[in-house]
Amino acid sequence: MPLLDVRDLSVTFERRGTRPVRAVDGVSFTVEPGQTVGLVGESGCGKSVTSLAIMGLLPRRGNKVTGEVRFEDTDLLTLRPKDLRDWRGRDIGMIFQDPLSSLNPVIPLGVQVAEVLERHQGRTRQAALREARELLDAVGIPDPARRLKEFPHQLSGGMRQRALIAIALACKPRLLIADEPTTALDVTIQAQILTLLKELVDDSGTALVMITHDLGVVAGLCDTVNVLYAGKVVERAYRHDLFAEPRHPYTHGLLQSVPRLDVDRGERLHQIRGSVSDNIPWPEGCAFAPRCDRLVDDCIGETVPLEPTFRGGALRCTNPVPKEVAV
Amino acid sequence: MLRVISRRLVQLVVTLLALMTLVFFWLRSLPGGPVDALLGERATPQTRELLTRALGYDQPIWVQYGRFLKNVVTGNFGNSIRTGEPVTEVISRAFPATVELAVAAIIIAIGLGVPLGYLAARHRGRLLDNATIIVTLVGISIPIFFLGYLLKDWLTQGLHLFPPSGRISTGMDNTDVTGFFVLDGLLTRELDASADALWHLVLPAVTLATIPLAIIIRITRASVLDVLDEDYIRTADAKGLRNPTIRKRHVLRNALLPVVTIIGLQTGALLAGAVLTEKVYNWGGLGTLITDSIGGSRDYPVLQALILLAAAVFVVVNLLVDLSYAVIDPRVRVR
Amino acid sequence: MSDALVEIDDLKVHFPIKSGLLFDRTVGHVYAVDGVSLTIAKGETYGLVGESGCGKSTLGRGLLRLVEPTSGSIKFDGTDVRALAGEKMRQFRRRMQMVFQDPMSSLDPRQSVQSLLVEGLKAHGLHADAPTRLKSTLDAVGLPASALSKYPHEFSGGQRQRIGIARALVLGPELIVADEPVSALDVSIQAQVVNLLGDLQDSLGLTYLVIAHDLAVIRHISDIIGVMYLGALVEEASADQLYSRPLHPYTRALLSAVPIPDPRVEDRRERMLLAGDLPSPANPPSGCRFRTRCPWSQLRCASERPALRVFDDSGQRVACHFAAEILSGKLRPHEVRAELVRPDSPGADAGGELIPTQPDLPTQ
Amino acid sequence: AESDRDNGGGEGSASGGTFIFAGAGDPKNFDPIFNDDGESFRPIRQMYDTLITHKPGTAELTGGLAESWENDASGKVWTFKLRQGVKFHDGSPLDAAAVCANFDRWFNMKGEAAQSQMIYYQDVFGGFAGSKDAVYDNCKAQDASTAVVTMTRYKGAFPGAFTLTAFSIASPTAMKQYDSDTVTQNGDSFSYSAFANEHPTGTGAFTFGGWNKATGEITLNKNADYWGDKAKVDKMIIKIIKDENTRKQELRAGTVQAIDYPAPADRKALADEGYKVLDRPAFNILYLGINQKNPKLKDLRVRQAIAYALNRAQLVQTKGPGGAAVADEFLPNTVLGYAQDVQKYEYNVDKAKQLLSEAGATGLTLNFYYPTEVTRPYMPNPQEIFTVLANDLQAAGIKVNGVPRPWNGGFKDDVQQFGKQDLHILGWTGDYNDPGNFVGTFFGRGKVEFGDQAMTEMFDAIGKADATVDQAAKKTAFEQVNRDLAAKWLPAVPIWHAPPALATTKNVEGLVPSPLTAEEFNTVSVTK
Amino acid sequence: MTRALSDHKRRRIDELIARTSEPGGVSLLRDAGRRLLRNPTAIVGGTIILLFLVIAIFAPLVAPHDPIQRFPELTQKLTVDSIPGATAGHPLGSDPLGRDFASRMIFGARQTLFVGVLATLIGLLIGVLLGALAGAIGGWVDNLLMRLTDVMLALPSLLLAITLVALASRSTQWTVIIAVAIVNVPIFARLLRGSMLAQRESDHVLAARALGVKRRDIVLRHMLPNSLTAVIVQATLTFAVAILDAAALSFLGLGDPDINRAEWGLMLGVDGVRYFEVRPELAYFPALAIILVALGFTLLGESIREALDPKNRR
Ligand SMILES: Nc1ncnc2c1ncn2[C@@H]1O[C@H](COP(=O)(O)OP(=O)(O)OP(=O)(O)O)[C@@H](O)[C@H]1O
Ligand SMILES: Nc1ncnc2c1ncn2[C@@H]1O[C@H](COP(=O)(O)OP(=O)(O)OP(=O)(O)O)[C@@H](O)[C@H]1O
Ligand SMILES: [Mg+2]
Ligand SMILES: [Mg+2]
Repeated sequence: MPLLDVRDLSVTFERRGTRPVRAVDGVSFTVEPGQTVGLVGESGCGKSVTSLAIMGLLPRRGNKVTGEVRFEDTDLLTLRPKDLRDWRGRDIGMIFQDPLSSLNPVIPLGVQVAEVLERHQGRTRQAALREARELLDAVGIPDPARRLKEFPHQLSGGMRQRALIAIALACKPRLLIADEPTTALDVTIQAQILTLLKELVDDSGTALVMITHDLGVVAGLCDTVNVLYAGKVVERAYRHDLFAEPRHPYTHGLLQSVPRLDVDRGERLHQIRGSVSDNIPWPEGCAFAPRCDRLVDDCIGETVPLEPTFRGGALRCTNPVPKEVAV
Repeated sequence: MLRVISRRLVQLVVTLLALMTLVFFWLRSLPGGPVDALLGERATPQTRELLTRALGYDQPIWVQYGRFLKNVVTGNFGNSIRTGEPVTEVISRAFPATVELAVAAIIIAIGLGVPLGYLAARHRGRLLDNATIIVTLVGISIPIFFLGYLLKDWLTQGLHLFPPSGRISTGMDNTDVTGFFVLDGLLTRELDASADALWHLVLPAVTLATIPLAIIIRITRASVLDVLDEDYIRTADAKGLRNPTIRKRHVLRNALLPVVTIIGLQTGALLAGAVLTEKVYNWGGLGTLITDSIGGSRDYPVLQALILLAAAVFVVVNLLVDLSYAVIDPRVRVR
Repeated sequence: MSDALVEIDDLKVHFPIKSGLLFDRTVGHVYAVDGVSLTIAKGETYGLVGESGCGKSTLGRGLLRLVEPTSGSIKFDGTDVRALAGEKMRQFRRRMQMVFQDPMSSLDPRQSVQSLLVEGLKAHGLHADAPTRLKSTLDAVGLPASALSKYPHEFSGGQRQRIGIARALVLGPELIVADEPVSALDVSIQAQVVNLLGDLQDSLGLTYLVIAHDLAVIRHISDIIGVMYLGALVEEASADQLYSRPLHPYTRALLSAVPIPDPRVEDRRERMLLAGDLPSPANPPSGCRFRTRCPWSQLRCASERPALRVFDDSGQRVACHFAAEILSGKLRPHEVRAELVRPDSPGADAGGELIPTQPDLPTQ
Repeated sequence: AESDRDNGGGEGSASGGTFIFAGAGDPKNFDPIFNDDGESFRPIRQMYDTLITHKPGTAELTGGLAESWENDASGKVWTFKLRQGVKFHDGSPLDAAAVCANFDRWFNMKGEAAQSQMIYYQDVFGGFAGSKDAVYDNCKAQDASTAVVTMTRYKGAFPGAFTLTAFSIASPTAMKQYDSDTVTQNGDSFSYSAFANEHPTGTGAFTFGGWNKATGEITLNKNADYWGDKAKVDKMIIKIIKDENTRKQELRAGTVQAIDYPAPADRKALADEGYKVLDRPAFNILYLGINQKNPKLKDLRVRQAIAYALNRAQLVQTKGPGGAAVADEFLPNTVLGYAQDVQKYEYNVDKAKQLLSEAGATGLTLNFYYPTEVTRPYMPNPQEIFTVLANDLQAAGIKVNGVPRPWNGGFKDDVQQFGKQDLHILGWTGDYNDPGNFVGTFFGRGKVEFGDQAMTEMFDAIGKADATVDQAAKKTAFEQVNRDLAAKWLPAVPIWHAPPALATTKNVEGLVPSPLTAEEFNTVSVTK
Repeated sequence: MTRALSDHKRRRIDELIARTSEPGGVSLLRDAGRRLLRNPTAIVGGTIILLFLVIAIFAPLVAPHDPIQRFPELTQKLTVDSIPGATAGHPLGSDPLGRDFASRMIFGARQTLFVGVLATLIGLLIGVLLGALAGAIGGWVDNLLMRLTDVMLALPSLLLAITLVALASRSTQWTVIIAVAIVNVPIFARLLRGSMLAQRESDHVLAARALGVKRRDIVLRHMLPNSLTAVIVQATLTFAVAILDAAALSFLGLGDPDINRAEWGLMLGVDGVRYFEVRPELAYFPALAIILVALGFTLLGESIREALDPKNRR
């Protein structure tokens, strides 16, 4: 049984005076215990909204969430907000993109780590602080005893992100959702954090949902990758399959358009026309159609279904890239 | 921190010196002035001449300025033209009255404003929120002296709920220890005097509190809304913390930061409001002193000292606010 | 290699840290750029990489004299740029232009594309043939003519960046300094802009100084790459050479940190993880600036600052005492204990203001 | 605290209770000679006595500390027969020596600072020791109860001026003890002695109980040894409330028992609610001054046109406080020398226009100065009065250019020092019953205020009338002066006599309003 | 390689693209204006102000009488302690001097607008000038000007106004206007300077510099326009404050000394308070008018601020 089973999750934002925005449109995927699943896609494609919907952290007003988010046997979406709080932090941890703004600037780091232990494990402040020190040590923050008393702004970006990880992992959750945890960081720091995440996940058996726009990041980390485009999953595959034989024109184009360090420099990069923001909300057919090189009549009109492929993968395309063309 | 304080204080002194010089020369260039003010309708030209010489106005302006500066540096602001007392005495008597009033007002403004602002933010878009917004808007738009006037007319005349004016009942034997009547009563165990003073304090304080209250409500509301949008609140939610914990630990403290700044800024407004409120309620504080020193009597020595005092109070209060800000916000503290 | 268009020699840009009782006085400096020398040949692209805060932008701005350099010389096509004054400098700007990182904030939100573009022409008295120039420029960057009447906020990120490029291009400059031109763009758009820059260079014979922190992008578009660390160049080589033979430990770490979108490569890759963070440029370490994070650091590194020297006849330059030893494997890496860095306290007790007391009246 | 709040009404007949009176302003100090304003004089009057005083509620003279007084034929020598057994509050006796000590103190006052603050002395006695203008010569104690004051010349102001509160007799012992003569200049003002501030010592019906400046309360205690009618209340508090509105509200709240100067607009409401509104007999004058520095105004016809143009009856009706009356002369009809048959200027616009055109002064534009930031007993609201008068003048074809000036911040300077105005409004409250105190003050000598320094005929007439020792002759002389002022000279247009009022709660008895605003409170009792 | 795409499908795509992208040429201000029109707060505020403006501009047409004329039929019944109420021809009755109160209320809109607008504009002008100088030149000019505003800001606004009025040897309507204006100078100067400085560091100004645009043009075309929005919002809010301050000065007896002038603040602060018991309308009407107008300006200012806030864009 999967640990997390997201079924047909849709999120629509509605605000008076504006037209409704369907930011997430029928997203389904599963996460097995201990597995690392990637959600990749460009800015605005609905990655964050998906993760927030899973956690029940979307703003209370102005949105409609449909579908199911099953965590083991429980549908998180049907839980009362109050009960959901018991799950968050204990069973599911979450890390956000901007490590500075995600930490409360006026509360010492120690308290911010300790409070989650106090909340879910009934620790006293003293015990929680002691444990927090170990946690900080575990995520590689030097001199943790002193850091406990310090405030977020006194730490560097990398350390803040480590602290956030420590908070998310404090109660040894079975699922960790990381929403672009390294985007705000420099490459050398990014490498540190990714390595750390990988080690922690490997050691604790925590399942990880990794959200990023960087295909390189998923390549080294994830077992399964979901590619999102305009609120929909357009392709899902095991990572080796995905990178070896991307079938969706979008995934394919994406992989071709990023310059790579490990291959010789080509003259020109492959490029995808237009931009994502051009077609949200896209009313009919495949949302990628206007940018697609492989556009055919069938792409417009009917909604294109997500068809399963081999090895648990899936594809949403009427005219996918033939297998031999990829590579 | 010490550096910052000393920096501010040096700036204050320079500012005050500049102000003083400005005021001095401006005053000397005006018609009327002390001579006029000291003489009634009955003065003969001889008396006028005598007085001009007695005050040294026949001397060159630089000599006068030098004397003035020397006096001020030694803490001597001269005598009030109106009452003949040393200015420092006049002011130090009025000062506690205004402070008492202002403190009461700010307590009301904060004590009501922060919770109301917070509630409005939590009920964003709903009835309570809209009602609060409308009330604060009207609070800001109403001429404060008129509000005071109405309150007084409604609550002290027909109903006799509150005394119409003054700080304490006439003839009430209050012992003057600190000049804060409510406090004096407590200090000397004269509880009835204390209660009486408190009773006199209610209406003026409410009047004076109107504008700061409205502003604090608005700021609190806006700032709570801002904080609720912050990433760290989302983090706190992601931790599964309970709502009250989030509210107390994460929302309130951050939301108070701008409120604290506003309180500092409101000291100025409070002083200005005090001028009007004190006039309405015959409250013997700095505000009354200001009106008395201008209307009719042109008591320039007092006025001069008052201007300096107002500036000093403003700067010092804001310094205090900054310091308290540093206590709340660690980002400021490090430096 | 053709002849040099830009020659920078020992350029320094130091920002004073000010504080004082009544009047501000300088209590320290941020050594944003601290002695950089480089040459950009005509028609070439020089790529500059480095971590955030290492002084890349400052170098670019110093070169264009958008910030006044503290010392050093800048020669542009034989002209001593630093000696130009006032009006002369202003007119000279036509020849060297800039493209900014954030396409939104670098475009005045109140001006239509047309007036954004014409402005530069007006400044240089070129607006006589504005219509033709605008048209050809828009064509060159691939925007429709209808864009002229629109405002920046009506465009997508990639299109905005095209406007930014058009603005630089319309004056017909020889050098374009592009400060992170693609970092703010989505991956799928990035390629469009990178290609555009390449195409323009081919058709117009432009010279570029491209600044980026993405090594892969830099490598793709640059002929020569300079790697910066804490205000100074630590290595410089041709794009292929740098990748195939990084000499400086920092370059190695940088290269090994870049994720590669290929699981097969990622799974087999050896990582060289750097400890700690970038030290504060207000208070740089003595000697070699990288020594606090360097796994090969030696005693000498603390006392003596390595100069950027030509390593061998490949023209590769490196600023490391032990580049040869590391390359040959004679020197083994050791554990580095990360040093604590306090990012928010440049110059330690430099003092400074408390937060301004008036939220709606911005002080300072 | 020992709350006195409740015995404010004076419940027991055994104790007289407390009488709380709301005054309108701060006193300066309590040394009579250094003061010149009503708010200072109010408490001073209760603590001190003058040699001669007024019959309650009138301006008629009667014996004060002196049981009787005599003037010799030359008018220069004044002999006072002092009351027996009068004691100062400090216990020292009031005798001729003490009286002379007071006169000598004034005359010999040292220092410009002190002298400059003796406004009434300067005015009445002309100058100090060494000055050739000095009126005072010497004072001799003929015996313990007879003081003889000799002047250098006759002055019409006497004996009225002996009633001036400024010339109250203070205890020489106390003055010596508390250093009464030290007046030191400090900055732009002066410091007074402990005598003036903390130990005022006179012979009055009340003794000084203290001045709480923080609450603005002056406490006076009953002087049980008073020589005259002993105070009916045990204690009197003068509570200073500057705002007329607040005074009224305090009266309604019952926290004070009497207020001074209720706003004219409130009189009716207060009376309707059962409060006693006590009108003082009019003893003041508001006038429209005309500055003859302006050549156009030198023409009598123009000045008369101005007088005709003013609808004073309507002004009195619409803006005059209760009991106000149109003034035809510059002194109230109770004062010696009031003529019944002066030329009256009834409101007549046509006449005004006609006079103007006769004088060739059509299209006249005048600068009309009026004070702001002030109310005076004779002028409760200068701005309104100005607006109405200006309106009248405009209607008669005189263009008015209103120039408002703050009372102390330019008005007095501009009007009395520099004479910048063409027209202005100003007035006067009489100090004692003497025509010289009215017309003499205004028109007895050349003043900048009225521009013309050369109206010698007027100055001489007034000077002569003032110097007349015989009262009957003096009366005739001043009647003529008043007739001439109205018909011939018209240096100003008298507007109204507007008595300021007092208001008390129902249970206050015995408060007799004084035309001179010189009420004595020993007769006041507060019943339950 | 790609299969053929039928013409009508191609057209459909273009259509869809056209539909999803905005029509061109919408400037930020227009955009803000649109948002403003959708905001009920702005509409309420705007309507109040519009009404007020119309009344102010057409006062002579709307008002039944001359506001300073005294009417015999009113003065006849007027005494110091009774003021006649509504009679034929005088719907609101008399004021304390026998003038038509209704006309005075109507002309009051004009006079009040005059005081508010002038005080704000003068303050704005001087403030903007100083702020722009400081922001554009920087260096010691900036230092000096900012110390100056420090001094001014150190005094509470009303106190500063009181002082200025007290220090003015002559008090006229202008004294009040100027005093209230000067109080606002440092606020505007600070505001503008602050945002100019922020602009100076911004990328688009840097871009203009890089283009070689002349300094004057940079200041005038880039820094000023972008800084002015904050100032405009502040100015709208300042109207309200200016009107209230003027009323407060009148109440303190330091206001416009010419009581012929029908200005609401003056009418409330002088007549309204003095004759409150005789005829409370004399206070209620001007007070209500002031509250309403102040409210209108505040609402408008707040909603303009909201509309201009980039956070709220789309
Ligand atoms: N609170 C909200 N109200 C309205 N629309 C929203 C809201 N939050 C997100 N959206 C819209 O939902 C879409 C998806 O947003 P989301 O934040 O999930 O993107 P993302 O994939 O995380 O992008 P990024 O990489 O920039 O973080 C966007 O078009 C965004 O505008
Ligand atoms: N105007 C300035 N005043 C003071 N310090 C500055 C200024 N501009 C830049 N700095 C400092 O100089 C250092 C180098 O900044 P620079 O912007 O050149 O870095 P960068 O390499 O471009 O970084 P990034 O990748 O974040 O853009 C930084 O520490 C920065 O804080
Ligand atoms: Mg996101
Ligand atoms: Mg940069």
